[in-house]
Amino acid sequence: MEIKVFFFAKLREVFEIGHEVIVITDAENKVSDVLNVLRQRGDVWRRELDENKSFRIAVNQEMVSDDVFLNEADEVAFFPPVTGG
Amino acid sequence: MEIKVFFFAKLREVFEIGHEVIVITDAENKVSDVLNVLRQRGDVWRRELDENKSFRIAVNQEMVSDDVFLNEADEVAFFPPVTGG
Amino acid sequence: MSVRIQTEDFDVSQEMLALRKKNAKVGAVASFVGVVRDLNDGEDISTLELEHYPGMTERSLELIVTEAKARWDIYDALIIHRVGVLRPLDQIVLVIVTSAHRGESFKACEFLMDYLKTRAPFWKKEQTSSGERWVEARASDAEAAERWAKAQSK
Amino acid sequence: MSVRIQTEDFDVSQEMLALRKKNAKVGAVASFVGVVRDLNDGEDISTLELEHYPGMTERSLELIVTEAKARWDIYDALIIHRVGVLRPLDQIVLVIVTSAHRGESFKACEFLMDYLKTRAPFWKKEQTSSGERWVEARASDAEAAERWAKAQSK
Repeated sequence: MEIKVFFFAKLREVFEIGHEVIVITDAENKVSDVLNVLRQRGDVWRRELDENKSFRIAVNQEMVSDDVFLNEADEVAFFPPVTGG
Repeated sequence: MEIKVFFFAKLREVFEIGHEVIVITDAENKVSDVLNVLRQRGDVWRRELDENKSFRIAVNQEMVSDDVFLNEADEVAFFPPVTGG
Repeated sequence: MSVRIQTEDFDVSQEMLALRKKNAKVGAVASFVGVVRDLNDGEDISTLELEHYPGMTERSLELIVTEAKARWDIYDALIIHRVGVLRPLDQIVLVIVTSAHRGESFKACEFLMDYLKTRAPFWKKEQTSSGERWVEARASDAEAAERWAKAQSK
Repeated sequence: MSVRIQTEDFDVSQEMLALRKKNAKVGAVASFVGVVRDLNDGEDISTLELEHYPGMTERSLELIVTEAKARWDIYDALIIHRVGVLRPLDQIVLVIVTSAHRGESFKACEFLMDYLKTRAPFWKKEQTSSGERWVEARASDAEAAERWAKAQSK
């Protein structure tokens, strides 16, 4: 299924992309599966999305953990801890 | 000695006076002595300045208790608990 | 001047700007405005008259500001309190506190209001539909001030 | 509308008046303004760029306002957050809360700021004399938000 993926702030800059569509199989239906696809690109992807990095995940504009299930056309975003205000 | 006495808010209204000079002897040199002079007037004075009433006392513009000593020309004020803000 | 007693209204934005202009290190501006309500203790309010003790008012407020500055790492504080006759929706009091980070300005601002409510010599008289009455001090205000005496400064 | 994301500046007095006008029962108006400082972590700041996640930003702020209204007896709340390029002394964020008595508006206002700081998707990038850098999240902000999760509502 197709998942819309967004990157913000430092992740957007380092990955040099703000938005893309990732295709995962129906068996791969968790945020962690999307993360695996991205990490397999190696280099900055593996580094910035490492488990020890404190990035945040939002699914359909709500912050979640990486074991959340996904549905077709869901919107997944990866970004650093927020610093507004 | 002469003591300048001020009344504010409800006390000023009930006593129908905002400011007067009270003369006390040098032996009578506490706020409580001024209070006694006022209470001896009876009526509203005795009622409003009764020990059980929650009026406040300031000497030279600082809130104090009634056992504070006074000096010539001190400014003593009696008023209800404050309600600004 | 950190303390003003006046009959005229005040403009919050203007006062904030004046306070901030002095210092480009300010990152946080906490403020409080007290407003005349059209209803108090179940009675309709038509006007509110504010009496104060000239001289002692300024002194007590300056002492309170000094105490806030000693307790918290703040840059500046302003208190404006109106006196005279006010009407529902009118602004009564303004407190502004500036600091580098928000925690300090929030705490100092609430502290200033709680102490003002119990220590500054102002008295309110309300005109209601059933006549006039002096506003009674609230036990909750004494308790709010009491907290700070007990609390650690931070 | 209780939440606005905009590039333009805001006027605190105007926003307060708009919020209060709706309700003559308002007795207390607590507010907070966040300001760009000319120095952060020892570096001179020339500009600050604010990025956000359109859609999620509004949603998360509205959720925070809803939570504040459920926790405290407040009348209304407003959050304005600017995005884009800002400079030292510029206003970044405004939170205003109205209530009958001051305790509720103070608490709700600080709560809104603490939650905004940890839950709303904004990111700051600073231009300093030694180049640009993304601002790092502060542990103290996470702790400030944590307090409210533990605290009783009043």
